[in-house]
Amino acid sequence: MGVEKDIKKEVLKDDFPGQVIPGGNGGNIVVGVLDKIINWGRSNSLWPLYFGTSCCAIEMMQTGAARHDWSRFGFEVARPTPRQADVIVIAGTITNKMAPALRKLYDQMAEPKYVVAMGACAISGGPFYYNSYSVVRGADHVIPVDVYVPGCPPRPESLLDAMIKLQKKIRSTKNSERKNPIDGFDEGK
Amino acid sequence: MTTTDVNTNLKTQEYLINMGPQHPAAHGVLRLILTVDGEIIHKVDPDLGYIHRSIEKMCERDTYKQIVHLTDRLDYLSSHINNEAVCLAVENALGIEVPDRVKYIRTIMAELTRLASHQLWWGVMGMDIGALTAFMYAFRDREMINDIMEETVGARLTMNYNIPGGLMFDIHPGFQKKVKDFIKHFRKALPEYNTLLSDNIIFKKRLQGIGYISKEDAIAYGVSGPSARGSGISCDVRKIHPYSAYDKVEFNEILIEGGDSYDRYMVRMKEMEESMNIIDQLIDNIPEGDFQVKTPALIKLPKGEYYQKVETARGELGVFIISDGKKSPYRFKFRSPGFSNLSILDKISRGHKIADLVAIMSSLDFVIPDIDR
Amino acid sequence: MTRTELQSFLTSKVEGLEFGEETTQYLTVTVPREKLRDFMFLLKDTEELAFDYMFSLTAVDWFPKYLGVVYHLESTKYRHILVVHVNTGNREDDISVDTVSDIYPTAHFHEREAYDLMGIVFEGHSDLRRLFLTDDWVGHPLRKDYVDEANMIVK
Amino acid sequence: MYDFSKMTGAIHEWLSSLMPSILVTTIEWVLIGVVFLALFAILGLVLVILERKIAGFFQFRLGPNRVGPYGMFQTVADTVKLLLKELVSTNKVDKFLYNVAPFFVIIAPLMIMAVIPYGFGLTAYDINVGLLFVMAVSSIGVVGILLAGWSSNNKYSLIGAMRSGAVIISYELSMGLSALLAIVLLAGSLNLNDIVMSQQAGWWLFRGHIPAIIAFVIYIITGTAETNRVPFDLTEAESELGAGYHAEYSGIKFAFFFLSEFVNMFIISALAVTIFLGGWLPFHIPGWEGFNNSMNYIPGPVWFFLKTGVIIFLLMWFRWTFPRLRIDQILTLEWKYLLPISLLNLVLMAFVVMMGWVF
Repeated sequence: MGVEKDIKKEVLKDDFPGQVIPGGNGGNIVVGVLDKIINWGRSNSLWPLYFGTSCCAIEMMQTGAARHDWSRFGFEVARPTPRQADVIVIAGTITNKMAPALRKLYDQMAEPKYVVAMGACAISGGPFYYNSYSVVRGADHVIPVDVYVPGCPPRPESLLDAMIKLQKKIRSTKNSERKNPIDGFDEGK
Repeated sequence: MTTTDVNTNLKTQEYLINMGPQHPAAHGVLRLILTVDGEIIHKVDPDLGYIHRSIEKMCERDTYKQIVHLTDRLDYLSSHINNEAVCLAVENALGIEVPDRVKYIRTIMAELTRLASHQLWWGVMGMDIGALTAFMYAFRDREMINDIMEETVGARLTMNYNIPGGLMFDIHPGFQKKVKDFIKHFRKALPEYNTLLSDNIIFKKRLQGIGYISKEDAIAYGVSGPSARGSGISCDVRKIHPYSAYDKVEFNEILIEGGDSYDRYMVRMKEMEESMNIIDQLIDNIPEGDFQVKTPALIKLPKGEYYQKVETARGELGVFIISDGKKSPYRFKFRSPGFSNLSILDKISRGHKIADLVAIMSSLDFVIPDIDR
Repeated sequence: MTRTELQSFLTSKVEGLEFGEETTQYLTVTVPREKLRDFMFLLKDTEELAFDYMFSLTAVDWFPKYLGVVYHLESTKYRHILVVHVNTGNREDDISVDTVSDIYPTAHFHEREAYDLMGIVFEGHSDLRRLFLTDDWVGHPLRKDYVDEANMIVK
Repeated sequence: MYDFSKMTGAIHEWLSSLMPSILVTTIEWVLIGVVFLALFAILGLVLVILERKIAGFFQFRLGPNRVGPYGMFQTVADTVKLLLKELVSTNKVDKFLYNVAPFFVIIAPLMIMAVIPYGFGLTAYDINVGLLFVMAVSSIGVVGILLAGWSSNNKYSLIGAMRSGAVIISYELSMGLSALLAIVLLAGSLNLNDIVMSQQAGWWLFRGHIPAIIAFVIYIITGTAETNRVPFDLTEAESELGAGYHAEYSGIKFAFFFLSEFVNMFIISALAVTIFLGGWLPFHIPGWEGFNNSMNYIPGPVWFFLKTGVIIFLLMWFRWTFPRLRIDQILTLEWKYLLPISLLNLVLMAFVVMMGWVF
């Protein structure tokens, strides 16, 4: 959207001297309402992909279990295949051997996709930061992460909180300006 | 029904299936390369290391007190017992005798951990076989243990409660009552488990006769824990080389002679009852006293080799320390129960179907970070 | 069998054994490399010994002399424990030890692990590949002189 | 009993008075199409949320309760999301078959829905071989599953699809041959409306003696297998095959598979109701005239959906209770137990009908 506006300004400059005030045909409202509907759907239907590697996976299961029950928010449809999942909850340590598989899974997921890094290991390598020869120091070395949940392992409540934060993040996106988070990731942007 | 007769005139082709490293039944990140013909498995080749976190290397640079927290992350379902193994090894090497109070509390906590682990295993086993509700039943009861842990230790899963020389801090005043409440509840809940799964005809059919381990094989492959006791081998470290307060309690070592998946399942189910019996005997008799012995801030083990066995929920965990007299060990080795149990997977799953492999893996109860270390 | 009985029994059967000090936790014996397989067969098949359960196999880097393997054996019948040490020639090129994976099948995986992390070559092992690390990994990380500047943040 | 054909007839006459007959037919087709598509979509939405709520009920959970009142709009949100999800596929898929497979899966239940009587005179396509049509068309669905598994170029999908093919084709035998034919013997017609009308004196489940009960039990078992639900869900057995035959589908294509599973469940239940439980006929107890008369005031479609709901609840109960069978056990169950039993049952039923032992 932003790009389009700029182009218009430039073209019109020669014909109409002075400032051009954009909008006014109702287009923004339509886009805004559409955005709201889309974001409402996307934020309320986050289907996680099974990705538990170690201890945090147990707390993730605990979150799905009766007491914490993330099905209340509609997160319980855990998909075993990346093609149908919306959010990948990285629960546990990522090792150098696992990293390509994680990247592959992420690439296989359909847009829009989100990533929650759960636990110290997924954030920074956690207890395995020093002296370990095989641990990736943080999942964001491999794929772009949306929400980080600290803890070793985090309590189920923290994971729920993270998922609600992710919902908020989704609700605040403008879909016309949204870019694929992986774009430029490999180049370090 | 171990193998299916295939018309030999029919030409079939073997193909490879890559199961994992992220697979719902892999209980983590185990990768199995299956050679299958149709659905019948000809070969299982485990590819490990997807969660190999170099814990043994890290131990060589940590002090003994720091090492304890790494063991939580090995077999995270029996984290307390892992801690205990390291602490016992260090205490024995230093010749420290811990007070009885510590021994009692350690034993109670270890049995609670074992219960929690077996509950989770039961739920996940149900899920693997396709009964999704079992999972929720198990986690309902597991939450109660987690509450006790949290109140006493401060963590739900990775407890880090043991330190060389005793415990990190004393138990919570309401600990005994809470544990008793839980035991009372779980004695009622365990029959529900049996109604839901153990007595279900489909469940029985899925497990009986699947994944047979003979007595000789189990010993030769180093299978330990409930998986070996399902083949009738007496291998309970708590009985054979008692540690902590296990020599002060009466309990049965569950032995079932059958050797198939259902027997391994039943061993664990009965072990839960035994764990409750052990806790019952100890919970009211926790002696007064200190909860730790003073140890030097920087422990240095005398030069030599030390080995300590404990019985985790999955089997025999060994801690092997080679010390050169410095503040960190020269070599630190974990003999993880899952690693040896995994080595028999190829042998027992040949000729079975893919669905059986899932059942067999469940019945052997793997925790992959424990295998990979 | 008690510790002393075990020691005297083994000395009478095999020559060239070196026993560890009296103070060690279990009876420890160092076997010459050439005699390892014969010794293991003896341990497993002799009626009085019946060491049928190998519960641990550890690779050790005795820097800077040689690499070593430590076998922990137990008899499920008599419940006595024996620790067997065996050492390679040096740390660089003479790093092979005979396999025991056909005697104790559990050693199959343990030997692959030892090969992967410590680089000990087990002669006669049917399937000696890396187990934990990727195939293109350089070096053996559990060795004392292992350095990996990219992956290891040393504290 | 209100005859819905009067209402539809009135609409038809009103349209005919306005425009030529070709146009009328076209408009009616479109109208019926729209109604059925709407029904299809609503069924999907309702059944999915129902399943998740019932799962919660069986598992001491609450189930979805944040999106809309009592979480009722949860599935709407899911649909919005699935519609807008990227459609990804690998390079190596068989493009044509891959894209066509979801339509096979979704068209079969849609076609069957046309012949089911929802009320008195409320059938879109009232043909005299209704039951035969149902059996024939329901086999098309499995073609879609096989195609999906084959064209995805994924071994898990292929195994899932092959399992599905084996299961559905075998279970169709018991279902059609015996469970349904047994009642056809009683009713003397293949027309679903006639079968419903023949139950005015009492539902076949109760009137048909023991053979009818056996037929009903077999029908429920085979019906569960036909819909690939637990304990027969090895098509997509999560713990074994990941997602099974639809592992490579995303977005709306996956939604088709997902929806069709639930609509198939509705159809299986609707057929059970039509054939064994008196379709849209109200619940009557012989001799209780007042009760029976008051029951008559509840319209037929309400009865129909109520009874269907009960059967659907039963199927969901299975799903959240039973473990999964293995492929060879499933086939053993069918070929060694269900098929002989149901054939015997058919003979028994013929005998019952011949002797006139029907209540």
